[in-house]
Amino acid sequence: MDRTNTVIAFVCQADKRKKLISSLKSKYPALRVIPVICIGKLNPVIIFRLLMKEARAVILVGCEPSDCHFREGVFFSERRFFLAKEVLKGFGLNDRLLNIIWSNPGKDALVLKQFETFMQYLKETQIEKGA
Amino acid sequence: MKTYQISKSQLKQLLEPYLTAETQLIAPSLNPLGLISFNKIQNINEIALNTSIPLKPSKSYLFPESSSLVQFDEKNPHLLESDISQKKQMLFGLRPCDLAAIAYMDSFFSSNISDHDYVQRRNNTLILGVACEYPSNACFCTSMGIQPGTSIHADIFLVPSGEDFLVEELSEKGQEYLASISKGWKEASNETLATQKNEITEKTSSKLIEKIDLSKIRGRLSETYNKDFWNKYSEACIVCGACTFDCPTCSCFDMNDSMISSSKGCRYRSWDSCSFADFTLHASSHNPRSSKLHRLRQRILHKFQYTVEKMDQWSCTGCGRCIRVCPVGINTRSILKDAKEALGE
Amino acid sequence: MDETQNKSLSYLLNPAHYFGGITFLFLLIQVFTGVFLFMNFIPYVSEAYQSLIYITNLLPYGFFLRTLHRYSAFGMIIMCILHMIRMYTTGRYLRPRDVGWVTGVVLLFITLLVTLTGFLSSFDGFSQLVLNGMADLFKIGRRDFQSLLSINYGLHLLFPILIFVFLITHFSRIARPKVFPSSSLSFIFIGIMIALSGLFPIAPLPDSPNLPSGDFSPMRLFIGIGIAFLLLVILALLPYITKQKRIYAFVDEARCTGCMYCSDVCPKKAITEKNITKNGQSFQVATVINSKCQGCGICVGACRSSVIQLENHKDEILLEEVRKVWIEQTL
Amino acid sequence: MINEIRDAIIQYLKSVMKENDVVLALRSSSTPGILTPCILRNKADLDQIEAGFFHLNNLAVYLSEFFQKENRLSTLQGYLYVLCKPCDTKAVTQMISDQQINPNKLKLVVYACEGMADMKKVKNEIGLDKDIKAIDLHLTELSLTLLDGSPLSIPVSKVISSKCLECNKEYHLTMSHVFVGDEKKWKSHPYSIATAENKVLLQDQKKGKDLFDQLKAELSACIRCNACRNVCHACFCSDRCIFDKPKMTVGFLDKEISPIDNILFHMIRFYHVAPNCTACGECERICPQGIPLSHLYEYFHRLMQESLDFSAGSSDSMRQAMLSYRLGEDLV
Repeated sequence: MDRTNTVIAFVCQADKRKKLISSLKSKYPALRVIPVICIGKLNPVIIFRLLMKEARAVILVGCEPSDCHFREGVFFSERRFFLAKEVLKGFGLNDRLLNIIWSNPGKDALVLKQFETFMQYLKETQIEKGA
Repeated sequence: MKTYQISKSQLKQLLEPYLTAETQLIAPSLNPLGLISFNKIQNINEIALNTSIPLKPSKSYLFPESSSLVQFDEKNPHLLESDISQKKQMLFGLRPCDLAAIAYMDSFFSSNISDHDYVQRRNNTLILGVACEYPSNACFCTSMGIQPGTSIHADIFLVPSGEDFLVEELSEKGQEYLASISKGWKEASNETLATQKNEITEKTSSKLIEKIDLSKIRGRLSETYNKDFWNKYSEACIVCGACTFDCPTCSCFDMNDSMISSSKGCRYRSWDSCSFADFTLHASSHNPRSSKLHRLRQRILHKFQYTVEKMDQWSCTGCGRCIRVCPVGINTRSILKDAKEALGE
Repeated sequence: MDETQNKSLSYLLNPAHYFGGITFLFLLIQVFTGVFLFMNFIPYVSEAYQSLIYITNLLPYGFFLRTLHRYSAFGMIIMCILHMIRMYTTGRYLRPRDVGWVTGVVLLFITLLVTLTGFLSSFDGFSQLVLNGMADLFKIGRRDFQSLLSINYGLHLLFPILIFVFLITHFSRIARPKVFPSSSLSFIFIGIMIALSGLFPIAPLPDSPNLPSGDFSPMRLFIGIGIAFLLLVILALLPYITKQKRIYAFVDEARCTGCMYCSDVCPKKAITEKNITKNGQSFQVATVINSKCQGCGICVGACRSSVIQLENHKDEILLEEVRKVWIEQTL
Repeated sequence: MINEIRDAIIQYLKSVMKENDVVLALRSSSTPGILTPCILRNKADLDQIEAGFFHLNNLAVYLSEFFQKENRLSTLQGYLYVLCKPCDTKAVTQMISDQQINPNKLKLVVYACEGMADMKKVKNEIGLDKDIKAIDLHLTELSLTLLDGSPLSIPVSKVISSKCLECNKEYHLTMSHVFVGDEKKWKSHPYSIATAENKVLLQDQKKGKDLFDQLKAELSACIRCNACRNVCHACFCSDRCIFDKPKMTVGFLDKEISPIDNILFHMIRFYHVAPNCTACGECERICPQGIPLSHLYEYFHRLMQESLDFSAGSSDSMRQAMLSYRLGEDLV
């Protein structure tokens, strides 16, 4: 298994979302699930390093901005991830490789569907990031 | 040692053998970003000889920016020796200041403890020097006792005279290489070579902006340790490291592990600079050279004092790159002049 | 217990998520049925029992209201206890959610008192026995304990108001209070209640209250209330007793540049600036107030030179986790 | 050579400088055409000050030395006068809003700047084989004497830096400052030939793979000398940078110098700098390898203005873009 086409999913631990996502591991061998307290904690510097070296795509699953346990914490990280995606675009990388899925307790089905479409997209597009 | 006189067309014959697949010819040429630099040459007419020396020295072909020394894998613990490219290479178009720098690097890397990585690359390299006719306004090689027209540190040394080149063999490697290709070349007498060399030396050193007589302060620079002329420069310095990375004799490196997985990785060595913040950072987070003054003074004293004490030679060849590259215009020559004045010379 | 329920029922139907909501639903049933009972109940010593008979025997659906009132009282207590157990098991009682826990315990205590006063004010056999006991204790004649009865009834009306007061603080501590259970769940529970009170109504009352024999010394009642109070006090102090493994952020002051990005971003305003002096010069650096910090780590995301880190969740460890997870897969 | 702006500045500073005030300005270094920042403490040295066409440096980066960093002079009793071009004032304002400088000990000396030289263009004019021995400005002509003594004169319009051609000749400062020179006359004829809005950037012409390949080729020349990081006023944690993390705490960013690591370095640097970059162009000017960093900072500067309508350095109280949010903007 070539390590550069792994997909790393950082999942916010609220509402036992980790179980939801890790149930997908059996379906996608390249998926790695890492629980974090809140995706606001993720410094995009780590995401850049992972995208350039360890992983092919990074998925962040976190609470919707209005629904985050830490109230306005995720608003700031929403702007940060926007800038992270723009930096990827500015450098010519495919900014869809950093995929952010907002979810809240009621939307588990929607989260799974977004996950599926993203993994499908990854299958079709071959690795063109030249990593 | 014989000397030949060859025309421009025969120069192609001299460089041709190194244009094959397994060998590479490195010479100054215009790079895509619009600067003159040492690049791999595809065909001969890319070479740009009539320019001042490239801003980035050819150091990265002998002592690369970062090279992986050892690869290791914890699961089956054996050290894979990283394969240094066995490519034979020719460095062409080096001026006397660069040649003296390579001589210093040779003595540095293969003195009592020889550096395997450097020595192997150096043995694969044939060095062709050229007399310098186009100095930059930062050059001060004459103050460091180097004549722009001649050098003894190359394998083969070319002296341009009008349209032709005088080719002088300086080492067995050069002689052996020339023997294999110099069929039908016209020999030239040593006198014409010597006069041509002196003529070039006069012409170029007249173009230099100034010549500083450093003989009196050789080895006495450490007395200027606490003088306050250093503040004038360290206040302007932004400790960036461009001067050290573009200096042909700066040989400091840093060792690190780049882990691919928690058990596999490689230990690589990459350039480091005494201006960087973590160059002398101790594990206790104490840094003996924390301020900019310490770092700037260390760079100058290493070049003009500590190598004189240890190896009895300057480790600066006056190529002027640190002056041309400095974003804030710190001039090593004016530091030396201030030091002379501070020592009362 | 939590995981299995999540898997079996979808999120909306799973009662475990709405214990609190169901308790509130029962409270509303109580208030709704209580208003009707209040209209027909006369709290005088002489007419109390008669009005009770009127409600259960004569008033159309009167017996239904009373049984519903009684059963949802039991339902409310059971759901409240289940809600507390779930909060305890999922660790939602620890600091900073302790205020919600304490008000919850107080609410439970008041509910118990309401049910007690409810039984006493119904003035049937059992309640008269207790009231007689109380009268002896307070040395007033057994006949005229009208004052006791009206106090009891008054309390029975006052306590629900108290409950609502505490509920306001209880709900305000939750970011998005799910006050009402999901519509499907509430219909289910109302249906159960109606079915129960329809199938097993309270037996119609005999004409005169049959006084059970023997005396009932109120001391046991007061001791019971005392013990319950003590238990609940211990329960209330639980979050402060348990040793909490809390995660704080901490700042490596040697490398902090004092730009205060972290304090702008902190949702709990737990980071302030502080001036430290090092060899004679004063710096501004960030510092974390541990009591306010909730360990969310959003400051870690905002810090440029990754100077602020959560205690044992450093960024470097995150990378090790990536590699560890990678190893697990290949083995 | 008469340079009336410089004399006006020196004359103003001489009149206003008190006992332990300090002046941060530029003076000539012995390399022709390049000025060296200097800290002048007494009136006698004021005559060394240079300004005008060769004022290339943005002195804002030294200010954090005065207030926050290790070897600082924050034991400064008097005032600090800083010689600023109008476009450098944005950098100072941004550093104040990032709490790297406290403005009450600071006084800016802004002057009527008619544009600055672009030494790369001067070098192209001379040719690669010759070099400058001395350089001077006579009104609209640059008069040079080359190494072999031959004189050469180049019109200023040929070597003025492209940044100045877009200068709309305005600046906004709330802190205490003084304007040397005739402000109305200076504002009367802005250059602004190519206004910033309709500038076509590399990211507009190329997308995806070939943009990545071009940037990768350019950035592979990078030797990671950190000059662009240390000269940038927005990269204010210069000696506590995430790339300088001491070995004991395992820094997760390697110091390897390879095309991929260079891209990672510049990606992270521009991610950090994008909100407070004022597009002063210093990083491209001083890059020893001549890497055209304007391809990157122009894109992020425009991005900040268009999508978050935040222009760095516009006000010293408003915090940078990443520290505020608007409800319902759902950017991602």
